[in-house]
Amino acid sequence: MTKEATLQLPADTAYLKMIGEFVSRMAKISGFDDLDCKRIEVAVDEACTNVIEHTQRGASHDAFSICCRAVASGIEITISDRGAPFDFDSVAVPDVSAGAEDRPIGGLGIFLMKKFMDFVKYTPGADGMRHLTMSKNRPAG
Amino acid sequence: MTKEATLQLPADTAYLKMIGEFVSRMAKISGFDDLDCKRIEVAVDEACTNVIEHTQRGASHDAFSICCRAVASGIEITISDRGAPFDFDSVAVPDVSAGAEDRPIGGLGIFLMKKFMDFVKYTPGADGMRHLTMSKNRPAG
Amino acid sequence: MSMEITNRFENDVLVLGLDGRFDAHAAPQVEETFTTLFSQGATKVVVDFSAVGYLSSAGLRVLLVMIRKLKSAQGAIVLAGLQPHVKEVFDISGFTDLFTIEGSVQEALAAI
Amino acid sequence: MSMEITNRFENDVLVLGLDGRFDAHAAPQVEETFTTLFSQGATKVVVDFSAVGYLSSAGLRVLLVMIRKLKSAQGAIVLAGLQPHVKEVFDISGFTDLFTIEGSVQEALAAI
Ligand SMILES: Nc1ncnc2c1ncn2[C@@H]1O[C@H](COP(=O)(O)OP(=O)(O)O)[C@@H](O)[C@H]1O
Ligand SMILES: Nc1ncnc2c1ncn2[C@@H]1O[C@H](COP(=O)(O)OP(=O)(O)O)[C@@H](O)[C@H]1O
Repeated sequence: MTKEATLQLPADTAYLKMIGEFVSRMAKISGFDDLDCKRIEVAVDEACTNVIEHTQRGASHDAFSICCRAVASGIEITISDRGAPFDFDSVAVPDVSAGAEDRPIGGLGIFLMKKFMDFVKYTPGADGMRHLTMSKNRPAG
Repeated sequence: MTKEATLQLPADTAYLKMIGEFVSRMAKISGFDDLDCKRIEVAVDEACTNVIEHTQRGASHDAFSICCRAVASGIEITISDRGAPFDFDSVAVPDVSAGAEDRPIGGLGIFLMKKFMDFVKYTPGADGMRHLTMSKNRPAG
Repeated sequence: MSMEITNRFENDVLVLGLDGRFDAHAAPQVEETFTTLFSQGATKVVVDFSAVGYLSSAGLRVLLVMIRKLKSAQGAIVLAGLQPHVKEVFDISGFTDLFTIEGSVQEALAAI
Repeated sequence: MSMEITNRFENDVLVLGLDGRFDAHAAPQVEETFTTLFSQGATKVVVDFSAVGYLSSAGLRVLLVMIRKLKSAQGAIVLAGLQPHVKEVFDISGFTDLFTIEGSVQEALAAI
Protein backbone atom coordinates (compact mmCIF):
# COMPACT_ATOMS: atom_id res chain seq x y z
CA MET A 1 0.00 0.00 0.00
CA THR A 2 1.21 3.49 -0.83
CA LYS A 3 1.27 5.64 2.28
CA GLU A 4 0.03 8.74 0.54
CA ALA A 5 -2.48 11.28 1.80
CA THR A 6 -3.72 14.52 0.25
CA LEU A 7 -5.37 17.49 1.92
CA GLN A 8 -7.23 19.98 -0.27
CA LEU A 9 -8.39 23.18 1.39
CA PRO A 10 -9.11 26.91 1.02
CA ALA A 11 -6.19 29.36 0.81
CA ASP A 12 -6.84 30.97 4.20
CA THR A 13 -4.58 31.22 7.24
CA ALA A 14 -7.44 29.87 9.40
CA TYR A 15 -6.47 26.41 8.06
CA LEU A 16 -2.74 26.58 8.93
CA LYS A 17 -3.25 24.69 12.18
CA MET A 18 -5.08 21.91 10.33
CA ILE A 19 -2.24 21.79 7.81
CA GLY A 20 0.24 21.53 10.67
CA GLU A 21 -1.63 18.64 12.27
CA PHE A 22 -1.90 16.84 8.93
CA VAL A 23 1.75 17.26 7.99
CA SER A 24 3.21 16.42 11.38
CA ARG A 25 1.02 13.28 11.54
CA MET A 26 2.30 12.20 8.10
CA ALA A 27 5.87 12.97 9.19
CA LYS A 28 5.34 10.77 12.25
CA ILE A 29 3.91 7.97 10.09
CA SER A 30 7.05 8.38 7.92
CA GLY A 31 9.20 7.63 10.97
CA PHE A 32 10.50 11.07 12.00
CA ASP A 33 11.02 12.08 15.64
CA ASP A 34 9.13 14.97 17.24
CA LEU A 35 11.70 17.68 16.48
CA ASP A 36 11.95 16.65 12.81
CA CYS A 37 8.13 16.58 12.62
CA LYS A 38 8.11 20.25 13.72
CA ARG A 39 10.80 21.11 11.15
CA ILE A 40 8.77 19.50 8.36
CA GLU A 41 5.67 21.27 9.69
CA VAL A 42 7.45 24.65 9.47
CA ALA A 43 8.69 24.01 5.92
CA VAL A 44 5.19 23.17 4.68
CA ASP A 45 3.61 25.99 6.70
CA GLU A 46 5.97 28.49 5.04
CA ALA A 47 5.11 27.18 1.58
CA CYS A 48 1.37 27.28 2.31
CA THR A 49 1.59 30.75 3.84
CA ASN A 50 3.24 31.91 0.61
CA VAL A 51 0.45 30.35 -1.45
CA ILE A 52 -2.11 32.13 0.74
CA GLU A 53 -0.39 35.51 0.91
CA HIS A 54 1.40 35.93 -2.42
CA THR A 55 -1.30 34.74 -4.76
CA GLN A 56 -3.08 37.49 -6.65
CA ARG A 57 -5.88 38.79 -4.49
CA GLY A 58 -8.71 37.68 -6.76
CA ALA A 59 -7.73 34.05 -6.85
CA SER A 60 -6.35 33.96 -3.33
CA HIS A 61 -9.13 31.92 -1.82
CA ASP A 62 -8.92 29.16 -4.38
CA ALA A 63 -8.44 25.70 -2.99
CA PHE A 64 -4.92 24.32 -3.04
CA SER A 65 -3.58 20.91 -2.05
CA ILE A 66 -0.83 19.27 -0.05
CA CYS A 67 0.16 15.72 -0.87
CA CYS A 68 2.40 13.77 1.54
CA ARG A 69 3.99 10.43 0.72
CA ALA A 70 5.77 8.26 3.28
CA VAL A 71 8.60 6.69 1.26
CA ALA A 72 11.41 4.31 2.19
CA SER A 73 13.89 7.16 2.66
CA GLY A 74 11.57 9.53 4.55
CA ILE A 75 8.87 11.88 3.28
CA GLU A 76 8.01 13.59 -0.02
CA ILE A 77 5.59 16.51 -0.10
CA THR A 78 4.03 18.39 -3.00
CA ILE A 79 2.09 21.64 -2.58
CA SER A 80 0.02 22.53 -5.65
CA ASP A 81 -1.97 25.67 -6.42
CA ARG A 82 -3.23 27.80 -9.30
CA GLY A 83 -1.25 30.99 -8.64
CA ALA A 84 0.73 32.83 -11.32
CA PRO A 85 4.22 31.43 -11.99
CA PHE A 86 7.10 33.25 -10.26
CA ASP A 87 10.86 32.98 -10.31
CA PHE A 88 11.49 30.80 -7.27
CA ASP A 89 15.20 30.28 -7.86
CA SER A 90 16.07 33.95 -8.05
CA VAL A 91 14.57 34.83 -4.64
CA ALA A 92 17.49 36.37 -2.70
CA VAL A 93 19.00 34.47 0.23
CA PRO A 94 18.50 36.60 3.35
CA ASP A 95 21.50 37.91 5.32
CA VAL A 96 20.86 36.32 8.71
CA SER A 97 23.74 38.21 10.33
CA ALA A 98 22.23 41.64 9.60
CA GLY A 99 21.08 43.81 12.50
CA ALA A 100 17.45 44.58 13.31
CA GLU A 101 17.56 47.90 11.39
CA ASP A 102 19.27 46.50 8.30
CA ARG A 103 17.06 43.50 7.60
CA PRO A 104 14.03 43.52 5.40
CA ILE A 105 10.78 42.61 7.13
CA GLY A 106 10.10 39.06 5.93
CA GLY A 107 11.99 37.06 3.35
CA LEU A 108 12.78 34.13 5.68
CA GLY A 109 10.16 31.63 4.53
CA ILE A 110 11.92 29.98 1.59
CA PHE A 111 15.18 30.10 3.55
CA LEU A 112 13.63 28.10 6.42
CA MET A 113 12.08 25.62 3.96
CA LYS A 114 15.50 24.90 2.50
CA LYS A 115 17.14 24.66 5.93
CA PHE A 116 14.60 22.20 7.29
CA MET A 117 14.23 19.98 4.19
CA ASP A 118 16.87 18.14 2.15
CA PHE A 119 15.37 19.04 -1.20
CA VAL A 120 13.05 21.85 -2.38
CA LYS A 121 12.04 22.38 -6.00
CA TYR A 122 9.52 24.62 -7.73
CA THR A 123 7.90 23.58 -11.02
CA PRO A 124 5.19 25.52 -12.82
CA GLY A 125 3.12 22.78 -14.46
CA ALA A 126 1.89 22.65 -18.03
CA ASP A 127 -1.55 22.21 -16.43
CA GLY A 128 -1.66 25.78 -15.11
CA MET A 129 -0.72 24.52 -11.65
CA ARG A 130 2.37 25.46 -9.65
CA HIS A 131 3.99 22.62 -7.72
CA LEU A 132 6.44 23.01 -4.88
CA THR A 133 8.06 19.66 -4.15
CA MET A 134 10.11 19.02 -1.04
CA SER A 135 11.56 15.96 0.64
CA LYS A 136 13.45 15.01 3.75
CA ASN A 137 15.41 11.85 4.53
CA ARG A 138 15.19 10.09 7.85
CA PRO A 139 18.45 10.28 9.78
CA ALA A 140 20.48 7.11 9.25
CA GLY A 141 20.52 4.42 11.98
CA MET B 1 -15.14 31.61 -0.15
CA THR B 2 -16.44 28.10 0.35
CA LYS B 3 -15.16 26.61 3.58
CA GLU B 4 -14.61 23.17 2.17
CA ALA B 5 -11.69 20.83 2.77
CA THR B 6 -11.06 17.29 1.55
CA LEU B 7 -8.75 14.65 2.95
CA GLN B 8 -7.84 11.69 0.76
CA LEU B 9 -5.95 8.85 2.41
CA PRO B 10 -5.28 5.09 2.55
CA ALA B 11 -7.92 2.78 4.05
CA ASP B 12 -5.88 1.87 7.11
CA THR B 13 -6.69 2.34 10.80
CA ALA B 14 -3.25 3.97 11.28
CA TYR B 15 -4.84 7.12 9.79
CA LEU B 16 -7.87 7.30 12.12
CA LYS B 17 -6.14 9.79 14.42
CA MET B 18 -5.37 12.05 11.45
CA ILE B 19 -8.99 11.80 10.36
CA GLY B 20 -10.09 12.73 13.87
CA GLU B 21 -7.85 15.80 13.93
CA PHE B 22 -9.06 16.87 10.48
CA VAL B 23 -12.75 16.43 11.23
CA SER B 24 -12.71 18.02 14.67
CA ARG B 25 -10.79 21.02 13.26
CA MET B 26 -13.43 21.43 10.52
CA ALA B 27 -16.20 21.07 13.11
CA LYS B 28 -14.54 23.80 15.15
CA ILE B 29 -14.25 26.06 12.08
CA SER B 30 -17.97 25.35 11.53
CA GLY B 31 -18.72 26.80 14.96
CA PHE B 32 -19.35 23.70 17.13
CA ASP B 33 -18.27 23.46 20.77
CA ASP B 34 -15.76 20.88 22.00
CA LEU B 35 -18.31 18.19 22.93
CA ASP B 36 -20.08 18.48 19.56
CA CYS B 37 -16.69 18.32 17.81
CA LYS B 38 -16.06 14.96 19.53
CA ARG B 39 -19.53 13.73 18.53
CA ILE B 40 -18.90 14.64 14.90
CA GLU B 41 -15.46 13.04 15.15
CA VAL B 42 -17.01 9.77 16.38
CA ALA B 43 -19.63 9.73 13.60
CA VAL B 44 -16.98 10.14 10.89
CA ASP B 45 -14.60 7.72 12.61
CA GLU B 46 -17.33 5.04 12.62
CA ALA B 47 -18.01 5.59 8.92
CA CYS B 48 -14.29 5.46 8.05
CA THR B 49 -13.72 2.39 10.23
CA ASN B 50 -16.49 0.67 8.26
CA VAL B 51 -14.85 1.65 4.97
CA ILE B 52 -11.55 0.25 6.22
CA GLU B 53 -12.90 -2.95 7.78
CA HIS B 54 -15.86 -3.97 5.64
CA THR B 55 -14.39 -3.42 2.21
CA GLN B 56 -13.43 -6.61 0.38
CA ARG B 57 -9.94 -7.53 1.44
CA GLY B 58 -8.36 -7.11 -1.97
CA ALA B 59 -9.45 -3.53 -2.41
CA SER B 60 -9.24 -2.64 1.25
CA HIS B 61 -6.19 -0.43 1.04
CA ASP B 62 -7.56 1.76 -1.71
CA ALA B 63 -7.58 5.46 -1.00
CA PHE B 64 -10.87 6.98 0.11
CA SER B 65 -11.84 10.56 0.86
CA ILE B 66 -13.60 12.72 3.43
CA CYS B 67 -15.00 16.06 2.38
CA CYS B 68 -16.13 18.56 5.05
CA ARG B 69 -18.07 21.74 4.29
CA ALA B 70 -18.73 24.44 6.85
CA VAL B 71 -22.20 25.71 5.90
CA ALA B 72 -24.49 28.35 7.40
CA SER B 73 -26.42 25.77 9.42
CA GLY B 74 -23.44 23.72 10.61
CA ILE B 75 -21.40 21.06 8.86
CA GLU B 76 -21.89 18.68 5.92
CA ILE B 77 -19.60 15.69 5.45
CA THR B 78 -19.28 13.18 2.61
CA ILE B 79 -17.20 10.01 2.86
CA SER B 80 -16.52 8.41 -0.54
CA ASP B 81 -14.89 5.09 -1.39
CA ARG B 82 -14.83 2.35 -4.03
CA GLY B 83 -16.22 -0.55 -1.97
CA ALA B 84 -19.04 -2.81 -3.16
CA PRO B 85 -22.55 -1.40 -2.62
CA PHE B 86 -24.38 -2.69 0.47
CA ASP B 87 -27.85 -2.26 1.91
CA PHE B 88 -27.27 0.51 4.41
CA ASP B 89 -30.91 1.07 5.29
CA SER B 90 -31.63 -2.52 6.24
CA VAL B 91 -28.84 -2.74 8.83
CA ALA B 92 -30.62 -3.71 12.06
CA VAL B 93 -30.91 -1.18 14.89
CA PRO B 94 -29.08 -2.67 17.90
CA ASP B 95 -30.95 -3.40 21.14
CA VAL B 96 -29.04 -1.18 23.57
CA SER B 97 -30.92 -2.57 26.56
CA ALA B 98 -29.68 -6.13 25.99
CA GLY B 99 -27.37 -7.74 28.55
CA ALA B 100 -23.69 -8.51 27.95
CA GLU B 101 -24.44 -12.12 26.96
CA ASP B 102 -27.31 -11.30 24.63
CA ARG B 103 -25.72 -8.62 22.50
CA PRO B 104 -23.85 -9.22 19.30
CA ILE B 105 -20.23 -8.14 19.34
CA GLY B 106 -20.23 -4.94 17.26
CA GLY B 107 -23.11 -3.41 15.35
CA LEU B 108 -23.01 -0.04 17.12
CA GLY B 109 -21.19 2.06 14.51
CA ILE B 110 -24.08 3.16 12.29
CA PHE B 111 -26.24 3.59 15.40
CA LEU B 112 -23.72 6.05 16.90
CA MET B 113 -23.44 7.92 13.57
CA LYS B 114 -27.19 8.48 13.54
CA LYS B 115 -27.28 9.47 17.22
CA PHE B 116 -24.52 12.04 16.86
CA MET B 117 -25.55 13.56 13.51
CA ASP B 118 -28.88 15.07 12.41
CA PHE B 119 -28.84 13.44 8.99
CA VAL B 120 -27.09 10.34 7.56
CA LYS B 121 -27.63 9.03 4.04
CA TYR B 122 -25.94 6.37 1.94
CA THR B 123 -25.88 6.63 -1.88
CA PRO B 124 -24.06 4.24 -4.18
CA GLY B 125 -22.95 6.48 -7.05
CA ALA B 126 -23.30 5.80 -10.76
CA ASP B 127 -19.55 6.43 -10.87
CA GLY B 128 -18.74 3.21 -8.96
CA MET B 129 -18.21 5.20 -5.77
CA ARG B 130 -20.16 4.84 -2.53
CA HIS B 131 -20.99 8.08 -0.74
CA LEU B 132 -22.04 8.39 2.88
CA THR B 133 -23.37 11.91 3.50
CA MET B 134 -24.00 13.25 6.98
CA SER B 135 -24.75 16.65 8.45
CA LYS B 136 -25.24 18.30 11.80
CA ASN B 137 -26.84 21.64 12.64
CA ARG B 138 -25.34 24.01 15.16
CA PRO B 139 -27.51 24.35 18.27
CA ALA B 140 -29.69 27.46 17.99
CA GLY B 141 -28.69 30.61 19.86
CA MET C 1 0.75 3.94 18.15
CA SER C 2 -2.45 5.69 19.07
CA MET C 3 -2.60 4.30 22.59
CA GLU C 4 -0.19 3.53 25.45
CA ILE C 5 -1.20 0.52 27.52
CA THR C 6 0.27 -0.20 30.94
CA ASN C 7 -0.49 -3.03 33.34
CA ARG C 8 0.24 -3.72 36.99
CA PHE C 9 -1.20 -5.91 39.72
CA GLU C 10 -2.66 -4.71 43.01
CA ASN C 11 -2.74 -8.02 44.91
CA ASP C 12 -4.76 -10.23 42.55
CA VAL C 13 -6.37 -7.37 40.60
CA LEU C 14 -4.99 -6.47 37.18
CA VAL C 15 -5.01 -2.68 36.64
CA LEU C 16 -4.99 -1.91 32.93
CA GLY C 17 -4.06 1.73 32.22
CA LEU C 18 -5.12 3.15 28.85
CA ASP C 19 -3.74 6.43 27.54
CA GLY C 20 -4.89 7.90 24.21
CA ARG C 21 -7.59 7.28 21.63
CA PHE C 22 -9.56 4.04 22.08
CA ASP C 23 -10.43 3.58 18.39
CA ALA C 24 -10.24 0.76 15.82
CA HIS C 25 -6.47 1.22 15.62
CA ALA C 26 -5.95 0.79 19.37
CA ALA C 27 -8.63 -1.88 19.89
CA PRO C 28 -6.59 -4.91 18.71
CA GLN C 29 -3.69 -3.86 20.97
CA VAL C 30 -5.95 -3.61 24.02
CA GLU C 31 -7.63 -6.92 23.24
CA GLU C 32 -4.28 -8.65 22.79
CA THR C 33 -2.87 -7.29 26.04
CA PHE C 34 -5.98 -8.39 27.91
CA THR C 35 -6.10 -11.83 26.27
CA THR C 36 -2.48 -12.56 27.18
CA LEU C 37 -2.93 -11.54 30.83
CA PHE C 38 -6.29 -13.36 31.05
CA SER C 39 -4.71 -16.56 29.75
CA GLN C 40 -2.08 -16.15 32.49
CA GLY C 41 -4.86 -16.17 35.08
CA ALA C 42 -5.98 -12.55 35.56
CA THR C 43 -9.73 -12.66 36.26
CA LYS C 44 -10.25 -9.45 38.20
CA VAL C 45 -9.61 -6.36 36.09
CA VAL C 46 -9.79 -2.62 36.73
CA VAL C 47 -9.52 -0.49 33.57
CA ASP C 48 -8.24 3.04 34.16
CA PHE C 49 -9.95 5.28 31.56
CA SER C 50 -8.82 8.61 33.03
CA ALA C 51 -6.38 9.26 30.15
CA VAL C 52 -8.75 8.09 27.40
CA GLY C 53 -9.95 11.25 25.64
CA TYR C 54 -11.73 9.51 22.81
CA LEU C 55 -13.82 6.34 22.42
CA SER C 56 -15.48 4.81 19.34
CA SER C 57 -17.54 1.62 19.02
CA ALA C 58 -14.35 -0.36 18.31
CA GLY C 59 -13.45 0.24 21.97
CA LEU C 60 -16.90 -0.87 23.14
CA ARG C 61 -16.46 -4.07 21.15
CA VAL C 62 -13.28 -4.97 23.08
CA LEU C 63 -14.92 -4.16 26.42
CA LEU C 64 -17.77 -6.54 25.58
CA VAL C 65 -15.28 -9.30 24.72
CA MET C 66 -13.53 -8.67 28.04
CA ILE C 67 -16.62 -8.71 30.26
CA ARG C 68 -17.85 -11.94 28.66
CA LYS C 69 -14.56 -13.76 29.17
CA LEU C 70 -14.24 -12.52 32.73
CA LYS C 71 -17.81 -13.44 33.65
CA SER C 72 -17.40 -16.94 32.19
CA ALA C 73 -14.33 -17.31 34.44
CA GLN C 74 -16.23 -16.10 37.55
CA GLY C 75 -14.13 -12.95 37.38
CA ALA C 76 -15.05 -9.25 37.47
CA ILE C 77 -14.33 -5.98 35.68
CA VAL C 78 -14.66 -2.41 36.99
CA LEU C 79 -14.01 0.74 34.95
CA ALA C 80 -12.62 3.95 36.43
CA GLY C 81 -12.34 7.63 35.48
CA LEU C 82 -14.54 7.97 32.38
CA GLN C 83 -14.34 11.44 30.83
CA PRO C 84 -17.68 13.09 29.84
CA HIS C 85 -17.37 12.26 26.13
CA VAL C 86 -16.53 8.63 26.90
CA LYS C 87 -19.39 8.46 29.40
CA GLU C 88 -21.78 9.74 26.73
CA VAL C 89 -20.78 6.99 24.30
CA PHE C 90 -21.36 4.45 27.10
CA ASP C 91 -24.77 5.94 27.93
CA ILE C 92 -26.03 5.98 24.35
CA SER C 93 -24.88 2.42 23.71
CA GLY C 94 -26.39 1.04 26.92
CA PHE C 95 -22.94 0.13 28.25
CA THR C 96 -23.42 2.11 31.45
CA ASP C 97 -25.82 -0.64 32.60
CA LEU C 98 -23.42 -3.47 31.72
CA PHE C 99 -20.42 -2.26 33.73
CA THR C 100 -19.59 -1.16 37.25
CA ILE C 101 -18.15 2.33 36.82
CA GLU C 102 -16.23 4.21 39.51
CA GLY C 103 -14.65 7.65 39.68
CA SER C 104 -11.09 6.56 40.43
CA VAL C 105 -8.87 3.46 40.33
CA GLN C 106 -8.83 3.60 44.14
CA GLU C 107 -12.62 3.37 44.29
CA ALA C 108 -12.62 0.69 41.60
CA LEU C 109 -10.16 -1.43 43.61
CA ALA C 110 -12.40 -1.07 46.66
CA ALA C 111 -15.48 -2.04 44.63
CA ILE C 112 -14.15 -5.11 42.83
CA MET D 1 -8.28 31.49 17.14
CA SER D 2 -4.91 29.81 17.00
CA MET D 3 -3.38 31.87 19.80
CA GLU D 4 -4.44 33.28 23.17
CA ILE D 5 -2.83 36.63 23.98
CA THR D 6 -2.80 38.07 27.49
CA ASN D 7 -1.25 41.30 28.73
CA ARG D 8 -0.48 42.75 32.14
CA PHE D 9 1.86 45.39 33.53
CA GLU D 10 4.59 44.83 36.11
CA ASN D 11 5.30 48.46 37.08
CA ASP D 12 6.07 50.05 33.70
CA VAL D 13 6.87 46.80 31.92
CA LEU D 14 4.26 45.26 29.60
CA VAL D 15 4.23 41.46 29.88
CA LEU D 16 2.71 39.94 26.74
CA GLY D 17 1.75 36.28 27.23
CA LEU D 18 1.42 34.16 24.09
CA ASP D 19 -0.23 30.73 24.15
CA GLY D 20 -0.48 28.58 21.03
CA ARG D 21 0.90 28.54 17.50
CA PHE D 22 2.72 31.73 16.45
CA ASP D 23 1.99 31.39 12.71
CA ALA D 24 0.64 33.64 9.92
CA HIS D 25 -2.86 33.31 11.38
CA ALA D 26 -1.82 34.51 14.84
CA ALA D 27 0.72 37.11 13.67
CA PRO D 28 -1.76 39.91 12.84
CA GLN D 29 -3.44 39.47 16.26
CA VAL D 30 -0.13 39.76 18.10
CA GLU D 31 0.94 42.76 16.03
CA GLU D 32 -2.38 44.50 16.65
CA THR D 33 -2.28 43.90 20.41
CA PHE D 34 1.28 45.22 20.57
CA THR D 35 0.56 48.24 18.37
CA THR D 36 -2.39 49.28 20.52
CA LEU D 37 -0.45 49.03 23.77
CA PHE D 38 2.62 50.70 22.24
CA SER D 39 0.50 53.63 21.08
CA GLN D 40 -0.75 53.89 24.67
CA GLY D 41 2.85 54.33 25.85
CA ALA D 42 4.22 50.85 26.55
CA THR D 43 7.91 50.94 25.58
CA LYS D 44 9.33 48.16 27.76
CA VAL D 45 8.04 44.75 26.77
CA VAL D 46 8.63 41.22 28.01
CA VAL D 47 7.19 38.51 25.75
CA ASP D 48 6.43 35.22 27.51
CA PHE D 49 7.03 32.44 24.96
CA SER D 50 6.75 29.53 27.40
CA ALA D 51 3.38 28.41 25.97
CA VAL D 52 4.36 28.88 22.32
CA GLY D 53 4.87 25.38 20.91
CA TYR D 54 5.26 26.44 17.30
CA LEU D 55 6.85 29.37 15.45
CA SER D 56 7.04 30.17 11.73
CA SER D 57 8.64 33.14 9.95
CA ALA D 58 5.36 35.07 10.23
CA GLY D 59 6.05 35.27 13.97
CA LEU D 60 9.62 36.43 13.38
CA ARG D 61 8.26 39.17 11.14
CA VAL D 62 6.11 40.58 13.97
CA LEU D 63 9.01 40.41 16.44
CA LEU D 64 11.14 42.44 14.03
CA VAL D 65 8.41 45.07 13.72
CA MET D 66 8.20 45.21 17.52
CA ILE D 67 11.93 45.57 18.22
CA ARG D 68 12.25 48.34 15.64
CA LYS D 69 9.38 50.37 17.06
CA LEU D 70 10.59 49.89 20.63
CA LYS D 71 14.20 50.84 19.79
CA SER D 72 13.05 53.95 17.96
CA ALA D 73 11.15 54.91 21.14
CA GLN D 74 14.21 54.28 23.39
CA GLY D 75 12.37 51.24 24.74
CA ALA D 76 13.42 47.63 25.18
CA ILE D 77 12.19 44.10 24.55
CA VAL D 78 13.18 40.86 26.29
CA LEU D 79 11.91 37.40 25.38
CA ALA D 80 11.39 34.61 27.92
CA GLY D 81 10.91 30.84 27.93
CA LEU D 82 11.66 29.76 24.35
CA GLN D 83 11.01 26.06 23.76
CA PRO D 84 13.73 24.10 21.85
CA HIS D 85 11.89 24.18 18.51
CA VAL D 86 11.27 27.92 18.79
CA LYS D 87 14.89 28.49 19.81
CA GLU D 88 16.04 26.58 16.73
CA VAL D 89 14.01 28.82 14.40
CA PHE D 90 15.57 31.85 16.15
CA ASP D 91 19.09 30.42 15.79
CA ILE D 92 18.77 29.59 12.10
CA SER D 93 17.30 32.99 11.28
CA GLY D 94 19.92 34.94 13.24
CA PHE D 95 17.27 36.25 15.65
CA THR D 96 19.11 34.95 18.71
CA ASP D 97 21.64 37.77 18.18
CA LEU D 98 18.97 40.45 17.81
CA PHE D 99 17.10 39.80 21.06
CA THR D 100 17.83 39.49 24.76
CA ILE D 101 16.51 36.05 25.67
CA GLU D 102 15.95 34.85 29.24
CA GLY D 103 14.74 31.57 30.73
CA SER D 104 11.75 32.93 32.63
CA VAL D 105 9.55 36.03 32.82
CA GLN D 106 11.08 36.69 36.28
CA GLU D 107 14.57 36.77 34.80
CA ALA D 108 13.35 38.85 31.87
CA LEU D 109 11.84 41.44 34.23
CA ALA D 110 15.15 41.61 36.10
CA ALA D 111 17.09 42.04 32.85
CA ILE D 112 14.99 44.71 31.16
N1 LIG E 1 3.86 31.19 -3.82
C1 LIG E 1 4.38 32.38 -4.18
N2 LIG E 1 3.82 33.12 -5.17
C2 LIG E 1 4.36 34.29 -5.56
N3 LIG E 1 5.45 34.83 -4.99
C3 LIG E 1 6.06 34.14 -4.01
C4 LIG E 1 5.57 32.90 -3.56
N4 LIG E 1 6.38 32.44 -2.57
C5 LIG E 1 7.33 33.37 -2.42
N5 LIG E 1 7.15 34.41 -3.27
C6 LIG E 1 8.02 35.60 -3.40
O1 LIG E 1 9.27 35.30 -2.77
C7 LIG E 1 9.51 36.21 -1.70
C8 LIG E 1 10.24 35.51 -0.56
O2 LIG E 1 9.38 34.55 0.04
P1 LIG E 1 9.67 34.05 1.50
O3 LIG E 1 11.10 33.66 1.61
O4 LIG E 1 8.69 32.98 1.83
O5 LIG E 1 9.45 35.30 2.47
P2 LIG E 1 8.15 36.21 2.68
O6 LIG E 1 7.00 35.49 2.12
O7 LIG E 1 8.08 36.38 4.16
O8 LIG E 1 8.45 37.50 2.00
C9 LIG E 1 8.15 36.77 -1.32
O9 LIG E 1 8.24 38.01 -0.71
C10 LIG E 1 7.45 36.79 -2.68
O10 LIG E 1 7.79 37.96 -3.38
N1 LIG F 1 -18.89 0.51 4.44
C1 LIG F 1 -19.48 -0.70 4.56
N2 LIG F 1 -19.35 -1.66 3.60
C2 LIG F 1 -19.94 -2.85 3.73
N3 LIG F 1 -20.70 -3.22 4.77
C3 LIG F 1 -20.86 -2.33 5.77
C4 LIG F 1 -20.27 -1.02 5.71
N4 LIG F 1 -20.63 -0.35 6.83
C5 LIG F 1 -21.39 -1.18 7.54
N5 LIG F 1 -21.55 -2.38 6.92
C6 LIG F 1 -22.33 -3.53 7.41
O1 LIG F 1 -23.24 -3.06 8.42
C7 LIG F 1 -22.98 -3.71 9.68
C8 LIG F 1 -23.20 -2.74 10.84
O2 LIG F 1 -22.20 -1.74 10.82
P1 LIG F 1 -21.89 -0.92 12.13
O3 LIG F 1 -23.17 -0.47 12.74
O4 LIG F 1 -20.92 0.15 11.79
O5 LIG F 1 -21.24 -1.96 13.16
P2 LIG F 1 -19.94 -2.86 13.00
O6 LIG F 1 -19.14 -2.31 11.87
O7 LIG F 1 -19.27 -2.73 14.32
O8 LIG F 1 -20.43 -4.25 12.77
C9 LIG F 1 -21.56 -4.23 9.56
O9 LIG F 1 -21.33 -5.35 10.40
C10 LIG F 1 -21.48 -4.58 8.07
O10 LIG F 1 -22.02 -5.83 7.84
